[in-house]
Amino acid sequence: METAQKEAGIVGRGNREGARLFREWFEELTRAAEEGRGGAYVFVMGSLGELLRVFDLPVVFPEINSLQTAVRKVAHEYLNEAEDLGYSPDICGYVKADIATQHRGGQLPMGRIPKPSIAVLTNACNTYIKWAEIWERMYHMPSYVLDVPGSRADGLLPGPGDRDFENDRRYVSAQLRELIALLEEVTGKRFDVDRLRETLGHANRMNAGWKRVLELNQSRPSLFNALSDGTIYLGVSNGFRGAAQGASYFDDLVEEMEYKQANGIGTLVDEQYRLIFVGVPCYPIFRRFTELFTEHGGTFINSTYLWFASGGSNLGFQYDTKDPVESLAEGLLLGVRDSMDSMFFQTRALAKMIDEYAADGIVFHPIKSCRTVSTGLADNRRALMALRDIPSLFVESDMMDRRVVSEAQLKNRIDAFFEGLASRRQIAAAGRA
Amino acid sequence: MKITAGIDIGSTYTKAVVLGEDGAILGRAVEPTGFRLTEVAEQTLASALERAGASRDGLSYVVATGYGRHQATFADIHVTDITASARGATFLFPGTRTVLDVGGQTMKASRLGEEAKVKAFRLNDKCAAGTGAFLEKTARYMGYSTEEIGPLVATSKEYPSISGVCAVFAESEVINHLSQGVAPADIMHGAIVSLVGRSVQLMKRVKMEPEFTLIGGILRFETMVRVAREQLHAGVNVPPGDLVQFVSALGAARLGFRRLEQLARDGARTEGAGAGPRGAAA
Amino acid sequence: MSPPVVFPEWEGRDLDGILAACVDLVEDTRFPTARRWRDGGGKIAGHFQVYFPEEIAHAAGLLPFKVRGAPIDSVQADSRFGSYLCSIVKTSLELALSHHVTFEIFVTHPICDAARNLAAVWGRNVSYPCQILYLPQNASSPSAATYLRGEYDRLRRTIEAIAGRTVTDDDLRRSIALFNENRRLLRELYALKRETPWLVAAHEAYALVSIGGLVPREEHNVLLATVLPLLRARPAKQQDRIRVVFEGGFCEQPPLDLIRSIGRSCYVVDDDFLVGMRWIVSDVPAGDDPLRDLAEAYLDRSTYSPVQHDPRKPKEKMLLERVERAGARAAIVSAAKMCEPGLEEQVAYVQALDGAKVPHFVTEFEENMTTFEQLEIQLETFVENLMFD
Amino acid sequence: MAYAAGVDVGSTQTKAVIIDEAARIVGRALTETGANVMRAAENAFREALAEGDIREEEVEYVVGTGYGRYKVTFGNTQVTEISCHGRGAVHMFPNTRTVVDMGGQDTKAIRVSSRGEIVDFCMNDKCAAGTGRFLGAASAALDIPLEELGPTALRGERPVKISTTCTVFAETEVLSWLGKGKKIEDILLGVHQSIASRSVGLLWRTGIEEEVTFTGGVARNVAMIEALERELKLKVNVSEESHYMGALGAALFALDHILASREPARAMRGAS
Repeated sequence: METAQKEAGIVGRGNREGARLFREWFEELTRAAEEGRGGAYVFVMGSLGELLRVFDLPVVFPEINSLQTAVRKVAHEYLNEAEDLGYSPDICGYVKADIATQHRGGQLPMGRIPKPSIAVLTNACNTYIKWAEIWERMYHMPSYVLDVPGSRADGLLPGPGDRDFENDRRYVSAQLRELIALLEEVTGKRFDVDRLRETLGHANRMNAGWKRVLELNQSRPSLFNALSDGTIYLGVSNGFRGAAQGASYFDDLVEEMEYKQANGIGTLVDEQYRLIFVGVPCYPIFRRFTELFTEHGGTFINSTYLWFASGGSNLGFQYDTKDPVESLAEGLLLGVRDSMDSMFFQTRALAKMIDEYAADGIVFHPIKSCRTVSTGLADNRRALMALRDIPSLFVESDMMDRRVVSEAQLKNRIDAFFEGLASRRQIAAAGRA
Repeated sequence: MKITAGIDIGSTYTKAVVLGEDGAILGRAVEPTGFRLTEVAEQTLASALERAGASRDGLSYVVATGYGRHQATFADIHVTDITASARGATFLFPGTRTVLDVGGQTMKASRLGEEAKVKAFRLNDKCAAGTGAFLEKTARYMGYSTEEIGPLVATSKEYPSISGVCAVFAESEVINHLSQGVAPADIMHGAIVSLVGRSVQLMKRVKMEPEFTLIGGILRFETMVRVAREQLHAGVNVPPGDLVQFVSALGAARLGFRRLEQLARDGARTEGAGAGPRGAAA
Repeated sequence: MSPPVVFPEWEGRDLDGILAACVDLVEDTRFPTARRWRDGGGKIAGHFQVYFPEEIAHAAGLLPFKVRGAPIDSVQADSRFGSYLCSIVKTSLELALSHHVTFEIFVTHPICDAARNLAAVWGRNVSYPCQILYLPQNASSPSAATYLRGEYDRLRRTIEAIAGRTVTDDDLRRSIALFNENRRLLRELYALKRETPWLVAAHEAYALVSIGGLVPREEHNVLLATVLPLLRARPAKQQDRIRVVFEGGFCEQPPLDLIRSIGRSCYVVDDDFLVGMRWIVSDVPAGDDPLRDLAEAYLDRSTYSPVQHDPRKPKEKMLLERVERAGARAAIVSAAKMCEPGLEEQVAYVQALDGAKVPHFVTEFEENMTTFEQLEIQLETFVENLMFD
Repeated sequence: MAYAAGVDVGSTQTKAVIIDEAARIVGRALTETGANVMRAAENAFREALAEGDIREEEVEYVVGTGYGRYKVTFGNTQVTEISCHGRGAVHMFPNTRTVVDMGGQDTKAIRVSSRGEIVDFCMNDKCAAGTGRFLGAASAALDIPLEELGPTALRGERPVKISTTCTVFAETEVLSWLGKGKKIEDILLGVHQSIASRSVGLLWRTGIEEEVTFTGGVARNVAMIEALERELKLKVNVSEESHYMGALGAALFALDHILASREPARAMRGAS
């Protein structure tokens, strides 16, 4: 009896609480919009929520807003509006949905977002920069491109103390100081270093929790679906970075996963195939896309999405609160570099993931909208196939544009992939017998 | 009376119009284009002249347009069918500000300024899911001829969404709908709505203004015009009767008069300035 | 030691012969100059569009070679990429996979998301080093120059290891002087295009600039110095054509036939073709710290493109200035198919041109297009409606 | 004697194959898919029965494949045409390791094991550019019957470069080359080479391992075979039954099922 109650309270809590936090976040954004307060527009790869919270700026993630229009099946209306304004069908769907959102006065299915007082972005995706330039023209507000140099080549990973790392670190840290001065100007508030220490502390708990949650999914059966559940956790890690609620959420999530592990509660009743997902989800048919796999007993145990879209939180980086600004610079540099590596130089990391998570298959999902994530996937797949003997599926669609998402086409390829997995398993079993 | 001729050499049909100074259409002719473009242009012009009761020598100016315009070597100048159809559309409907031309493979939208000058224009240079060929393919797939599309769609009240970008892939959407038991009339209706949606989008890209004039082979489908009226929330001009196919030729003939006026105005200058429209096409 | 001559074909010919030789070289997808350089024992630093500090490679004795795709089929490269991608990234890799060109190092830049992926893909498919040179995207930050100097120093060390020799500040200063001369000659060519466009056809000017990325700058300088006076003395008459600016050639290059086609009906009085070669707009001072001088010139004495963020250079205003400075009557706003930054910038360009009442038309191109019907219809319509009164 | 059947419901055509216990083809049929997918599947099946002079009750197991595989309502199960083409190709040419299937709206590259299981596969996702449908469009534009395209192209000497492989623009492009005075055979050679080169691009994605077997409706086109071989620098296998490869593969999976149900120890492959 008692265990049943405990189980009901814990299992699924991350999804419930995630949904609640998301609603609260949008209520707050709607309030800010209605009161005419401006927000900070930021992006998932290097959001700097830790710093923006110090200035009490509501954080707006246009990427998340845009993907929500797809999940809620209205993305095409937004995309059409932006295309009517002259934006090409061939550019990022997130950008277009946001442009339409701006033209609608910030109105979204989830609520209303405030106008930007400032945009803070990194170069982790170059489209971030083009996007911010659109806001600059629209609102004449400042945007700050915090330039974070990434890996120069595969495996070239200089660390603290190395001359090339230090050149990068000095650059990032100098920019952070420029950004702080700009934030003081925009908000009219003095920078309070103690509050930064506090937000960094929250982020430390979140980073540690995120890393642990990912590791826990190595369990068999796996505890959560990296594609469906994982995206909810990801939302919290972005929206509540540097906030106490975010830190507690991840403490609770670790507890939930540890409980599920201890009690052998898997995400699927009958886990047949453990899969890795590479790319960005297919949001226009988000739920159905996952079902196309779970119908065959396949579940996603990890994904590169949970790495790069968490801005490198997966590393579990711990800020040194004694030297907050310098440490934030180092964390940002390492985190954003890792995000980029998980897109461009992902091959060895994927091989490691296959081993650690005992994966049966890997799904590459390049999308029309995003060159950053998609351009190199075919070659990464080729390189990975040379390293590991594992079945893989390569399917293209989109994260926003249902015009290039064909469910029938996807299903056909996914079915064939599982037919291959099944026959492979039978041959292996026959070989053992 | 001075007369001019406009010849529109399209990829399937070649059309010629002989126009009088007073704006009266004196003769017109249409022939299948085939592969010998220069000959068919000559021949079509001859037929139109015959109907007008005029001779080749009586023509003051000949303007060629359309896909094979460069092959009409005997023409005085040649212009694109975007330029020509703008003049043709305003000839028929003087209030025209936006022209939409949907053909078999291409879709063109243009916005006009004063004196029918094309101010902005856009072509679908990408996938052709939004062209007439898409409708014909869909119909053919379901076993209907092009002529049957109109009456068929007239019976439809509802329609499914057909959103595929690729015309060929759109077919698999059609198959899906069919196998789910959607009526062919409704599917065809959906295909037309999708096509009109794309047209309207192209028109928005040139910053469309009323009045709207629709031209091109697509006008064979009556529903197209009705759906366009609905989506534009405005009236739509459609050339009457079989004038539909002569809009560009008519515009070209009209441009001939415009050109004659210009020549009269500054006769001396034109000699060396062949780099005008003619040079453009050299 | 003077480097071997890799482009002798133009020598001893008259102006038309020289220009024909240049056009031939630009259209030769076997890249004979790179071959000859290697056959002479030389090493090559291949660098992707848009800008690269070629002086650093040159100072180490390497041939800096501008990788800008080619009008070829990317059969093997297609299999390395997703479907929704510009052509230049694919054909550039195809050149490497099919051994059209071989380098000692390949460098690309974070100009766009496709280009950064290109370095990674290239690195997995060839045996020589491939790197990303992180040119700053926060160009107006006071810390950018110091950072970029450090990044250039890293590049210098990398190239030294490949060249097997040190690169001294004196070496760098000599290279800077040579490239200053090159930039000066290119500015002269562009002045000629602007002031007397009937003396040089659009595609001829393009070819003259373009071969700079294929031959040693020493040779390019001699060629330009020879050609410029010949062009000025050309017996050509001014014709009644529209003066236009072409925007959209900063990365992927339109086929020469397309430029030829535009040149038949318009005078292209300014453009952004291969803008990286003309990125730095005035002489780089060769001072005590040449790397810093180069870094500062990149940031502070430079033109614009959709792939560099610098609030000091609002791109649409820069375009209006370009149109005005060139005395152009109209603009052709183009972009390579599937080029994300180019297509995004088009919207801002169009708004600005509309606002300034500059006639323009918007189009897309691809480097390996072979039929130009669509473009010609647009171009003709555009010209007709500007000239018809 | 028991029989097994495979019914391949494609976007334009529906094929049915019936095999005996020794996996010999005893009946086959091809019909247009048309508007009624279910009826097309039934018709093809019945025609194949008639050809083999077999009664419906004699067919123990039916596998549906192709886009309309779920519309084979009389079928016992469904297998994707990707698995079926792989299986059929290995049956016909046991050394097959790579299959290229060129159909109406997709081209597939499939890598298979010696037992016909799918190791890897790729298909064109973006659009139907460069698929067999392009040939249909070229045939319409030039007014040359589909069967004569290949032989005509083989007479070409200087292929033109086709820059769009978009099926709907095919007509415009082909006509524009005609307008420039190019010979029909050179245009058609260019068309074949451009499709072959796109298909080989897809094959590179899965990796190319010998032997290569070419299946699907387009495999009967001699010029396409030659263009593929040129691009691949390899000989490719082409079966007389290339058109029926998907249906044959489906029938083989059905036969697996029949045999497996007789000896419970032997598990059925693939189609679980």
